[in-house]
Parts: sequence; C-alpha cells; structure tokens
Amino acid sequence: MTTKGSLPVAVMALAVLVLWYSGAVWLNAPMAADALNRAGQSWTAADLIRATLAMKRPILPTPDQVALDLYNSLTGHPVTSIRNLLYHTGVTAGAALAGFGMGVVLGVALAAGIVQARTLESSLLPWVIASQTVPILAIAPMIVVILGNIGFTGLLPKAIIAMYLCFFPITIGMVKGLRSADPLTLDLMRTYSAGTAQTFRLLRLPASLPYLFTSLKIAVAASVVGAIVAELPTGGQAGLGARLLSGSYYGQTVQIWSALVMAALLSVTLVGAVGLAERALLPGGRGGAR
Amino acid sequence: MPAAQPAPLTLGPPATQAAPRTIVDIRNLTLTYQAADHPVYALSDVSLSISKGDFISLIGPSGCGKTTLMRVVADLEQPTSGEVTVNGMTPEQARLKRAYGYVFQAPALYPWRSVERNVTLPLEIMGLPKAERQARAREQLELVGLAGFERKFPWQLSGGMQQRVSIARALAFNPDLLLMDEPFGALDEITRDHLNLQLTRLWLSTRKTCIFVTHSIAEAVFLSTRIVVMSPRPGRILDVIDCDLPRERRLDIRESPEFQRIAHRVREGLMEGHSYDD
Amino acid sequence: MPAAQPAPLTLGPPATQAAPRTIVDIRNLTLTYQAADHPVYALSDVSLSISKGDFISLIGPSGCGKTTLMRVVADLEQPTSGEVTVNGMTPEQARLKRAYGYVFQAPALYPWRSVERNVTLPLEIMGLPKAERQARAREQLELVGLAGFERKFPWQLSGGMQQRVSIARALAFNPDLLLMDEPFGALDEITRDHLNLQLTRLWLSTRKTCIFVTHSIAEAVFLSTRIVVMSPRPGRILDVIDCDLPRERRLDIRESPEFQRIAHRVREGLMEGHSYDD
Amino acid sequence: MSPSTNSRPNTARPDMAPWPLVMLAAPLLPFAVRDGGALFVAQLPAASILFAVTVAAILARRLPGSALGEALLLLAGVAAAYAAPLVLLNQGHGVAQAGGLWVYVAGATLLLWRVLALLAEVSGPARLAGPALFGLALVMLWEILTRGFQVPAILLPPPSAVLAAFAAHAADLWDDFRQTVLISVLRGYLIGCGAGFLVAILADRVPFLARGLLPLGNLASAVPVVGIAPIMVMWFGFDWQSKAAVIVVMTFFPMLINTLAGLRSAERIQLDLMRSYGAGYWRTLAMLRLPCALPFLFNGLKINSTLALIGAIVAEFFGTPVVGMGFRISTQVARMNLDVVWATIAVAALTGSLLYGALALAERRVTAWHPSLRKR
Amino acid sequence: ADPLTLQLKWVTQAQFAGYYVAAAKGFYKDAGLDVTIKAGGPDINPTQVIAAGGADVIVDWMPSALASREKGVPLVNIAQMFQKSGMMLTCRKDANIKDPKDFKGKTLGVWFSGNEYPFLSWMSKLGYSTSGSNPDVKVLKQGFNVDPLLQKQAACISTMTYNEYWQLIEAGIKADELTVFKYQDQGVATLEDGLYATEKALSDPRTVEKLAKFVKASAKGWEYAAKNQEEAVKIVLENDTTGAQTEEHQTTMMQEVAKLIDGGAKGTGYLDTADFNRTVDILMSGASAPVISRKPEGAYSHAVFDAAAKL
Ligand SMILES: Nc1ncnc2c1ncn2[C@@H]1O[C@H](COP(=O)(O)OP(=O)(O)OP(=O)(O)O)[C@@H](O)[C@H]1O
Ligand SMILES: Nc1ncnc2c1ncn2[C@@H]1O[C@H](COP(=O)(O)OP(=O)(O)OP(=O)(O)O)[C@@H](O)[C@H]1O
Ligand SMILES: Cc1ncc(C[n+]2csc(CCO)c2C)c(N)n1
Ligand SMILES: [Mg+2]
Ligand SMILES: [Mg+2]
Repeated sequence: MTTKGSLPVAVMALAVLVLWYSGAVWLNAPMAADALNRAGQSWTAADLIRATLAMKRPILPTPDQVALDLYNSLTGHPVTSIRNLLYHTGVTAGAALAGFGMGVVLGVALAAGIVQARTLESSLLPWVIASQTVPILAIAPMIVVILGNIGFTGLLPKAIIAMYLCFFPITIGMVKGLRSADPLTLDLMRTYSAGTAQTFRLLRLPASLPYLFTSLKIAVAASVVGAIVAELPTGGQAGLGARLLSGSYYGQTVQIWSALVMAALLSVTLVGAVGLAERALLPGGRGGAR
Repeated sequence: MPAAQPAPLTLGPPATQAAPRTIVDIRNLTLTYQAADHPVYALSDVSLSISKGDFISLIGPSGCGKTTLMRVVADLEQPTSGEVTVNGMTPEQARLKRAYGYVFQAPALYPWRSVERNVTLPLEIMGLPKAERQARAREQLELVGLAGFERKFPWQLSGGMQQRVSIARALAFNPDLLLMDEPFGALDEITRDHLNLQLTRLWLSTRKTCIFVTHSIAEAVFLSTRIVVMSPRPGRILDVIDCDLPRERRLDIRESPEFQRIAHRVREGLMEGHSYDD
Repeated sequence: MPAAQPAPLTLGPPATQAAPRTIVDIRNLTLTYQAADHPVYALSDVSLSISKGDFISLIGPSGCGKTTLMRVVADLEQPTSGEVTVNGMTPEQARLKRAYGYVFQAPALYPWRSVERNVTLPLEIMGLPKAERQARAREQLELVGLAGFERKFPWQLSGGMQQRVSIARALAFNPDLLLMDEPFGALDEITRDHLNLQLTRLWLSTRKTCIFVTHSIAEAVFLSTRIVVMSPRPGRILDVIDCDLPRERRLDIRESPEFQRIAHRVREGLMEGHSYDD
Repeated sequence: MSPSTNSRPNTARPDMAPWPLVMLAAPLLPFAVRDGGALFVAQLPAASILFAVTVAAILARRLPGSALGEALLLLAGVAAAYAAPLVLLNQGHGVAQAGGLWVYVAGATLLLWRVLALLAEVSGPARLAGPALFGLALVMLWEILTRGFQVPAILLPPPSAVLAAFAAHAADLWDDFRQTVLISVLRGYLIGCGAGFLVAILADRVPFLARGLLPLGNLASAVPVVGIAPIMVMWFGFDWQSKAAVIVVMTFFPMLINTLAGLRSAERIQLDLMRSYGAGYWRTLAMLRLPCALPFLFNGLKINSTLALIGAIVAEFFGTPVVGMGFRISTQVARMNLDVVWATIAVAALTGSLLYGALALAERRVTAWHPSLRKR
Repeated sequence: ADPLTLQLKWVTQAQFAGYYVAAAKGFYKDAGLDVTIKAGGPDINPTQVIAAGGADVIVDWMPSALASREKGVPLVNIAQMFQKSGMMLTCRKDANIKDPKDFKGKTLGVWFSGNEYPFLSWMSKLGYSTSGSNPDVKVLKQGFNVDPLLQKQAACISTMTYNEYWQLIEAGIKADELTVFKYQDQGVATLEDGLYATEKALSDPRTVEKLAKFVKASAKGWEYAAKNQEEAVKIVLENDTTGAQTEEHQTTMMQEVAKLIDGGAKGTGYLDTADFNRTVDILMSGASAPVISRKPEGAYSHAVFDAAAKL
C-alpha cells in the first residue's frame, strides 16, 4: 500500500468523483423530477441535472455539498463547539482509542492464555467466538443502561463496546501468530530451559508480530465502529454516532455524509498509524533462508 | 581464544582425570515416528554410555537417526521405549538445569534479531547483565570469524556465516553438555580446520562433554575420544571406535598412520551399512 | 541412472565436442549489498567465461560471494556494475526460457506439498502430463535414495534427506544449466560419493553445463573441468585451475598423483586468502 | 502445563490446586433466608445432602483410575452445588443474602475449572465435552444468579425463560433465521469475501490500481456499518439486498487486508525458486503464494463469518419487512420481551459458532502443514 | 437539594421543552430539587432504565408503560403531560388514499419499538390483517426518518404532528399533496408522553412529596414554555449536545407540542380517567395478540398530582 507518486491516487480519485456525480444525478433524478413537476413549469434535462445536484434532502448528496458542509462545520465554529464536527470526531476517537487499548490488552491476554493453557483453548475459545456472534447493536443499549446505572457514563460504556468489537480479531490473529513460530526455534528455547514467559517474550511474541499488526488494523477500524454504535442508543449525546443518528432522524442526508466522511477519515488515520507502528517495529523485508 | 570461561552452572564437582563419571546413559532406546501413512522406525535398541569429558562423534548415513538420538538426549523427543539418564537425572531435569548447548543442523536464527542479539539470546534467558552479554557475544563472534557483523540481520549473511552465528550462540551459553549437529557442514576447509582447532582447545581447557554429529570421517577422528558409527534406518549402533590419539592434537596429526588406521575403520563401518553398487 | 532424459527446451543446437561455445559470460561483475549500517562488498570485478559442457566448481571461504555470483547468473540478484550474458541473452531472458535448474544452499521445500509433489513442482510449471511427472519424480527420488518417502512431508525428513529432495527436484526439471549451491553438504561420505558418481554420469551423458559450489576440495577436483578459487570478501577470482583429468572418472582417481597435484594447488589458492595463524 | 511443543503421554495427574476448598467455610455462613431468619446448612436437609455430595466427591477424587473418571466424579460434585440454590428457591427460601450458599457455588465453580483441565488432557471425543461443559456452567450460573438475586426479567431473563420462549416462538425464529441467514448473510458473505479476495489479487497484480484504489478502498471500507446501513436501506430497499450490501461493505476490508498480507508471506527463497523456473506471475500465485496465504485467508474468512451475521442484524435495525433476526430483536426489546430477544441472540450465536467451526475444520484439513497446526 | 433523575423517551428536542425550561429557569431548584435530565434515544428503553434504578421518573407512552407493567415492572402514571395524541398516518395523495378503506393492498410504514400497538388496534378495528403470507396491508418497519414516503417505498408512514410531518414539508412536499389520518380523529388515540414512577417509590410518603414537587415544577415549566416559545426553543437548542438541531424545526415542534399539553381537566399534567380507560380498551382490543391481557390495576395514581396541587 505504498503511495509512491500521487498520480494513481489522483486518477482514481477523479474516476470516483465522476462516478459519484453521475450516481447523484441518477439517484436524485426521480425526486427532483417530482419537485419540478409540482412546481408546474416545464423543464429541460439541464434543469433536472441542476436540480439533482442542489437538493436540500438528496438521496445521494454531491461531493461539493458534503465538502461545503464539512468546511462550514470545521471552520465556522471553534473546535470546542458542539457545532464543529472535529469536536465530535474527537469524542468518538477518544472512546475508540480507549476501547482499542483495552481491546489490545484483553485480546493479547486471551490469546496468550489460549496458547499457553490447553484448558482455556478447549473451553474458552468457542465462547469467545460465540460472543462475537451476539449482535452488538442489540446489547449495546443494555450495556449503556446497566453501566449508566452503576454510575459509569460518558466514555467508559462506549469504550467497553468498542473493546467488545475489537478484541476478537486480535485474539484470533494472535492465537495463530503465537503458534506460528518455527518448531526448531521453539526447540531451541526448550534446550535453554527458557521459562514460559521467556519463550513468550523472546520468541512467540516477535514471531506473531506480522499477524498482530494485520489484526490490529482490523481491530482499530472495528473500535471506531464500536464507539459509534455505542453513541447511537444514547442518541442525544455527542460524537459522530450522535451526528449520524440525528442526521438520519431528521433526514439531513448531507449531515450524515459529513459524519460518515469524518468517521472514515478517522478510521483511515488510525489504521495508518498502526501501519506506521508496524513499519517502525518490524525491520524491513524479512528474507528468510537463502 | 581465552581460557575457560566462567561457568555459571555446573552439573557436579569438577571432573578429575582419574575417575570418569558417566554423564549420559542410554539404554535400549527405540524411537518410532508415527505418521499418517506408515510409521518411521528411526532408532532401534540403541545403548551408549558417555563419560564426563568425552568427545563423542556420531557418524552414519543420511537419515539414520543421528539427529533423533541427540534430540532424545536433549529432551526434545520422547523415546518410544528405553531409558536415558543425564548425570543421573532425566533429560527433562537436566534441561531445566540448563545443562545443554545445542547447535541445530539448521541455523534457527531469529529473523527479527541482529546477529549479536541472536548470540545473546540464551544469556538473556539466563539473566546475565547486559554488559557481560555483549562482551561474551563479541568474544564468540570473533572466534567464529564474524567480528564486524554484530549489527547485521540473519538474512544478510551467507549460509556458512549463519551457521557460525549459531555455533557462537551455543558457545556463549557455556553449557556443560555441548550437542552439535553438523556444525561445520557449510564451511570451507580452512575455516573448518580453524574451528576444529578452536573446538579442541576449548574442550581441553574446559573438559566439556561433547556429542558431535559430522559426515567428515577426518573431522570425527581428529576431534573425538570415541566415534559411534550408526547403521541406516532404523538407526542401530554398528561400532564404537576408541580414538586413542594424544589429547593435545594438531592438524598434522591427520597424516599419522594411527589416524589413518582409525579413519579406515570408521569408513569400513560406514560402508557396511550402505548398499550402493557403484 | 538412465541415459539422457528428454530435453524439452534447449538453448541451441546440440554442442559438438569440437567447438566449445561460451554459455555464460561474466565481465567485470561487481556487487555491493546496501545495508542500514554499512554496505557489504560481495563481489568485486569478477570476470569468467564458461563454455558449453563445462563443469565449473566455485570454491572459496565462507561468505566470499559464491552464492551471490550464482544468484546473479540466475537473475535473482542485480549486479551493481558489470555484465553477464547467458547463451548470448540477458540472464532474465534465459530464466524465462527455463534454462536454469538451481539447487539452493537451503532445501527450500514447500511445507504444504509432499516429497513427491515437491519434486514434480517444476514439471507442473512446465505443463508435463501427470503420469510423466510422477514417473520422473520417482526416478529421481530413487536416484537420491529416497524411494518410499514420496508421501512424507518435508518436516518429517532429516536434514540430509531434505537436501536430497531438493537435488531430485532440480534434476527432474532437466535444465540446460545446472546451478548447485553446496548440494551435498549435509550428506555422509558414502552417499556423497554415490551422488558424485551419478552426477558425473549424468553430466557425461547429457553434456549439461554445471556451476557447482562446494567446500570439499576433493569433490571439486573429482567433478570439475575447471575450478574457480575465490578470495574472501569482497569476492575476487584468485585462480582458475584446469582439471585435465580424463572425462570418464572413477572414485579411485582420487588416489592418482595428478589428482593430488590439482587438489594441492586448490588448497594453496584457498590458504592464500585466509589469515588464521593456527 | 509444560510449555512443551511435544505432547507427551501424561499418566501422572497433576495435583489439584487448593482453591475449591474455600467451600469448606460455607457451613459457617447462612445458606438461606426464610421470613427474615437465617438458616444454616444443617437446618436444610436438601442442601446438606448436596453439600455432602460435593465434599465427598472432592475427598474421593483420587479413587478413579483415570483422569476421565476423576473428571466425572468431580463433575457430580459441581452439579450438586449448582442444584443447591435452585432447590432452595423452589422450596421458597430466599437466597440473595445467603453468604454460605454463594461461597459454596463459588468453590464449585473453581472445582469446575479442575474438571475442564482434566478433560483437556483426555484424548478422544471426551475432549469435546470441555467447551460444552463450560457453556453449560455459564448458563447454570446465569440461571442461579438471575433467580437468586431476582434480577428483573426485563433486564436479564433467566435461561429457563429463554428456553421457554424458544419453544413458544419456534416458528417465528425459523422465519427470521431463513430471512437473515439463509438469504441475506450467505449472499452478502460470498460476494464480500469474493470481492475482497479478487481486489487483493488485482491490487497485487496491478500496482497502479493498488496505489490508486487501495487508499480509496480503505477509506470507503472504514465507514462504519451503522452509518452505511441506513444508506443501503435507502438505496437498495427494505429487503435482503440492502442487508447483503451492508455485509459486502463490512467483509470486504478484512478479506482484502488478510489476502494482501498472506500473498506477501511467501519466503524469499521460495520465490527465488519459482523465479528460477521462469514461472510466471499466475503460476507463482497458484503454486506458491496462495498456499502460503491460506492461513491468512482463513483468518479473514473466520473474522468475516461473525461480521457478516452482525452486519445483517444491524442493517435490519434500520428497516425491514416484518421478519428477520434484527427486526425481532429491535422490536421485542421495546416490548420488553427480553426472553424472545435472548432466544434470537442464541440463534445468532449458534449460527455464528457453527459457521466458524466449519471454517476452522476446513482450515485444519487444508492447512495441516502450518506450524500452528502441525505439532501439538 | 433533593436529587432526582428524569429519563426522557427520545433525544433532546422541543417535545421535552417543559423539563428543560423548568431546569433552566430554576423552577426545580426553587422547589428544592436537583434534577438530572437524561436524554434518550431510539434504543434507550426508559422502562429498563427505571427498572435498573437509573432514573426516578421517566417519560413514556402509555401503551409501552402498560405492557411493561404486565412484564413485571410496576410502573405507575403520576402525571399526563400530553393530553392528546400527536400520532398520525400520513399518506401521499398520488397513492390514491383518501380514506382508511384505501389502505387495502398498500404498504404502510409503522414504528415498532412499542409504538405499533395503536396502529395494530386500528387495523384490527378496520378488519385488516397485517401479518401472514398474504396480508391486507403490508407493514414496513419504519426507521427513524421519513424517507420511505419521500422515496415512494411506502404509501403511508407514521408521523407525529410535531415532528415528522414537518420534515415532509421541509423536504418540499406540499401539505395539499398529503392526506393525514390523526389517531385522535380515528378514535384510536392512546396516551403519549406521561410521567411514570415505580410503585415502590409511591409507597414512601417522602418520595411522593418529592415527586409532587417535581410534577408541579414541570407543569410550571410546560406552561412557561407554551407561553414563551421562542425562549423555550433557545433553551432546548442549548441543551442539544449533538449540535444538529435546527431552530426552524424546533420552533415548529414547539408550536405543535404546545397544542398537546393544553386541556388538563384539573390543570397541566392531570390524567383524565376517561382517557386512561379509552387507552386500555384500545390496547385490549387487538384481535390476535392484544397488547395487554388483563385490565391493569393501580396503573395510575392521582396521589402525586393531588399532593402537588396542595403545595
Ligand atoms: N518429525 C518427524 N516425523 C516423522 N519422521 C521423522 C521426523 N523427524 C525425523 N523423521 C525420520 O526419522 C529418520 C531419522 O531422522 P534424523 O533426522 O534423526 O536423521 P539424521 O541421522 O540426523 O540424518 P541427516 O544426516 O540427514 O541429518 C528419518 O528417516 C526421518 O524421515
Ligand atoms: N541480502 C543481503 N543483504 C546484505 N548482505 C548480504 C545479503 N546476502 C549476502 N550478503 C553478504 O554478501 C556476502 C557474500 O555472501 P554469499 O552468500 O554470496 O557468500 P557465500 O560465498 O555463498 O558463503 P557461504 O559459503 O557461507 O555460503 C556475505 O558477506 C553476506 O554477508
Ligand atoms: C425507532 C423509533 N422510531 C420512532 C419512534 C417513535 N417515537 C417515539 S417518541 C418520538 C419522538 C417524536 O418525534 C418518536 C418518533 C420510536 N420510539 N422508535
Ligand atoms: Mg540430522
Ligand atoms: Mg553460500
């Protein structure tokens, strides 16, 4: 995923923009035509296209509408203002990162336990998997309500839901990774009579890093989703999830798309940060034997 | 080459010239690998006893069970039947006491560690302070001719260099029982001769017990006190040859008739097992 | 060992005894590995020309650049400067014509393929029918003494057995230019002698061009038409020794004075580069 | 547990950790409450029998010859402990404040750990009993705690109520299952994983595309489901198409990332070998890089199997015809029929686990050569 | 001051203006209360919150409150802020719907989550089946917004007089293009926003007094909000932490909501027993699966309202 040279990105971005505009015209046309018909005057195709690109509640807003909304929101208010989208992004990012941190700890700890203790593997792993098939949106409100009643509001319930979503890819990836060490190198540790912890720290962990980082990228994106999911039931509070909800509730498509774009940017930034960490921690091209 | 290094862990009182103590005792060892298609009989009824300070070479056709035998001694493989004791303990207990230094047949280096940090790995596990770890690593890397490569990663080394790193790693550990599986297989003759000499010196000065696998008859005769010749699969012991050359050996000993005699006997033993009709 | 196998792809008209054609031409080859700390000068100004039907052995201290040189010929490494042509083409063109059979220093077997399917891998790539692939694989496995292990997986084999699988794989491919990097390093002397003989026979009957890396001087003299002695890093060519023994060779040729003379010259060349003062 | 890589016949059973013995303190504390008065174990015949069974099981644990025998014996002790609160509740006792009873149950739970450890060592089909027992114990504890502490059913119903709802609403649950799993999930999963895989290969093949498409692809797939779901409902309507679309978007990214990582996992020497054969891109892909990537592919497929189910259910929160697991959950939560909600969740969890288990089995068969599966 | 937590049924908006006004204008403080207002959301079920002890009073609709009562959460109505129902079914004229008779064969958008009960009662009163393989009317689980109508995915959708209806208008649809059926006019109106507490709370005279203070201050807040709508809207907007509400929409909402609080027989917040009985009748008349199976006993109490009147 190197981005050497911006030409390919530019070409692709252009293609996407063209697609987006034509999609907007196509999807918005029926409603725009309705509106023009209602107005009663005769209209031409050009009128229709112009109308589709400037609707108040489009089915698909145009990129410039979204960009303008983002620009207004980001520059029109101070960063600490609830009308600034960056403020909401920060709220979500905080919950996502807290959840991600907890998820990494939980995920790695579970994986370590599963790899080290056979009791855990046979009895716990199936239930870890089952836990992920529980639809989070169904139990998120319960978690929010129950935690809210014992006095935890704000960040913590959201972080817990984010953690719930992101620990799983880490556990699965790490179990695989921790077991991927070459058997011969494991034998080597055995001849040194290295303790379990030492084998873990000096061999299993480093050998698992490629798997870990692949999982971390998925997990950090999942934690953003988790934070947003957690912001939905409590709709009235801050965060990108609240913006999505109210946008959706009041049919403000442009606002939904702005929130979505910010959420995507947040995810990509976090995934990119994990990628940077990976590059810093894993020395380049591991060649293997020659 | 420095003299005896500090030995942080010993298996017993220092051995005396007079009373050879049995260190490794193998009795009626049999090992069968179970596989999906048909089992492989790797070792069959092997008995061998190795005294403190012995230098034993295992020699035998490819695939005969040499590696397997060493792995059993090092508690990396469980025998199907038979018994092994190491210094009176089970191999597992000996392993937990960190009695073994094992040079595997493949280098088994960690790709994410530099050469130096590969060598210091066992020292880290033993909990040595950093300065000493580095000193020992540098000393051993110097010994195997890799000074200057401390910062490289394994994949930046040639095959022979990787193998030398793995030798340095085992030596830095300074174990009581040194198990070496074809350590010099990928080295040129000159480097190999050099390391052979270094190894005898080390062995003479520290009185380590060594078990050594090699395919070179000359190397086996040069290094060993006893040579164990094995048969093709299922590995049995065909012959145990005492190598009563003087303990202090120089390279030119290889021209002596006594050396040639022993080498010849080893070759005879080896041929016995083979069935090529070239 | 059967006579010439069908050669599906050739690099040109069959060579005649009379006019040796240059197959590999290396001119002023230099290769520097760039590394994070400091660059490694692996090859320096190497020139060599290899004729059709030549059997060239590369010999030199560990880490001197033998593998690197072979990799450049096989288009696996790009030279820093200098030129290489293979049969008048660039190495890349030759590679795409499937001119090379390469036995790597490490076995490089695929863990998800059985022994047999590892050997048939290049044949699958060439698109041979299944029956022929299996026949060839069995033949070559028989040759290297591994009949009966077709269904095993690589990790169920000993080190030497893995290396023999990799030799069988290269031979089954039946390439025009055989590049072998210490193929017999992990084998016992008897098996090694056996395979040495098989290799000369194969070479005599098919007139393949071989480039061969070995650390055994005797092996080099026994097999080669010319021996290239290299200096320690940065690898230069110290000496090219013609091996004008009769082409048809038997093992007892090793006792002949001519053989000893050449071996001595090779050893001299090797010593030159080394600086151990044992 | 030894950190060994080699499994060895373990005839000597390791000693039991002493923790379950905390239950010996139980008789000192009240076991039940009736009419405001605390009752001790000796005053409750049923409880004293059960308690005696557990203690006897612990004392006699060395008698059976095999690990399996000991596991079964101790299991009987655990079962007695879990039965105790239910029996007392049925007799009309209050147990919320009964410290002794809870110490007893806690001790039994620790004892269960020992049972699981023993079963993990056993070979043969008895090993599979481990996860089942663990799950059963979780369910039992849930029943005991919800009923013992009288948790309102609209917060968390006891499993017995969920089971009853399961039976009562079987027809509805089956309709939901068909709509959500058989129609939406299956289609979305296949399309999503397939697309992620193909785009990964395309990106690997055409660097220009990769450099242009990947950043945008990442951006697009980073959009959270909950944001996408309403839009997909808007675009693709209320039926399965919108659910499948959500799943496609959700599963695409994990598959893409895993495939790319897998394709890059081939070792250099293995690639060199292919190069030396003059093998072209596609051959190298088919014969080397894809087999190498298999563990990663399965990783992606497994993660996606759970994501797909969640995706469909979430999407159904945002508009459906009146059938589907998401519909059921969202409407029944509001009607406070939490038993139906949990029955639906159980169906989802079961489906997901089975899907995952099938994939894990396939992985075991297809990548038996991988070090993580090879030798243990 | 006495602490008290109020859980709303929905996000911060003018629907709850009275409470926010009472808090902002210090009516609660004057009554010696320290009130925390928790905003709700689509997946927050106020009943669950109060059952778990997370709130002292909740704003809920009577159908779902009575259903919870049957499920074992003893909710009691202590005051009825909205006297009239604001719910309606809004249809496109171009879908040819002029009368409930025309529903047959059409797709209708309905809010579930406890708000479908009045609709189901109405349909059964009309004699239409809503489920099965070939229902008379096709029911669609309507999401948060009015898109299904705008995009012609449904012929009619549920709207509130004070909210969704105006979203349709804001989206550019003219009022004369729509047909509306108010539940109030169809005789199937059920009671909406009311204040509920638990039986346990009402058994303690000290709590009753606290609740009375709260009801009185809330009523005062509502009356103030109805009179000073511009100020009330400003207060609501100040309390909206999402920053997404628009003044225009909230102003309309405030106007409409003000119409619903009017008309308490004994003042703002008084629950009329006749309204209660009508709601119960409607809920019990559901053909196949009535919302409640028994006539509720003690589901409302005038004790708090009476105490408030005496303060
Ligand atoms: N893990 C295993 N599973 C099954 N068979 C095995 C395994 N390891 C080794 N074997 C078999 O056991 C036999 C002995 O192997 P071993 O590695 O001990 O040979 P060796 O004497 O060291 O040979 P070499 O000199 O080639 O290294 C071989 O035939 C091999 O196929
Ligand atoms: N990928 C690489 N990056 C950096 N340096 C390398 C790399 N590969 C090889 N080298 C260096 O190049 C030199 C020559 O290596 P090469 O493998 O050609 O030696 P060799 O003659 O084959 O040695 P041996 O007999 O030990 O196999 C070595 O010093 C090695 O450290
Ligand atoms: C998912 C969902 N959609 C709509 C409602 C109905 N509802 C209850 S209060 C309220 C605010 C007035 O506009 C509305 C619309 C709901 N409960 N849940
Ligand atoms: Mg071996
Ligand atoms: Mg080499």
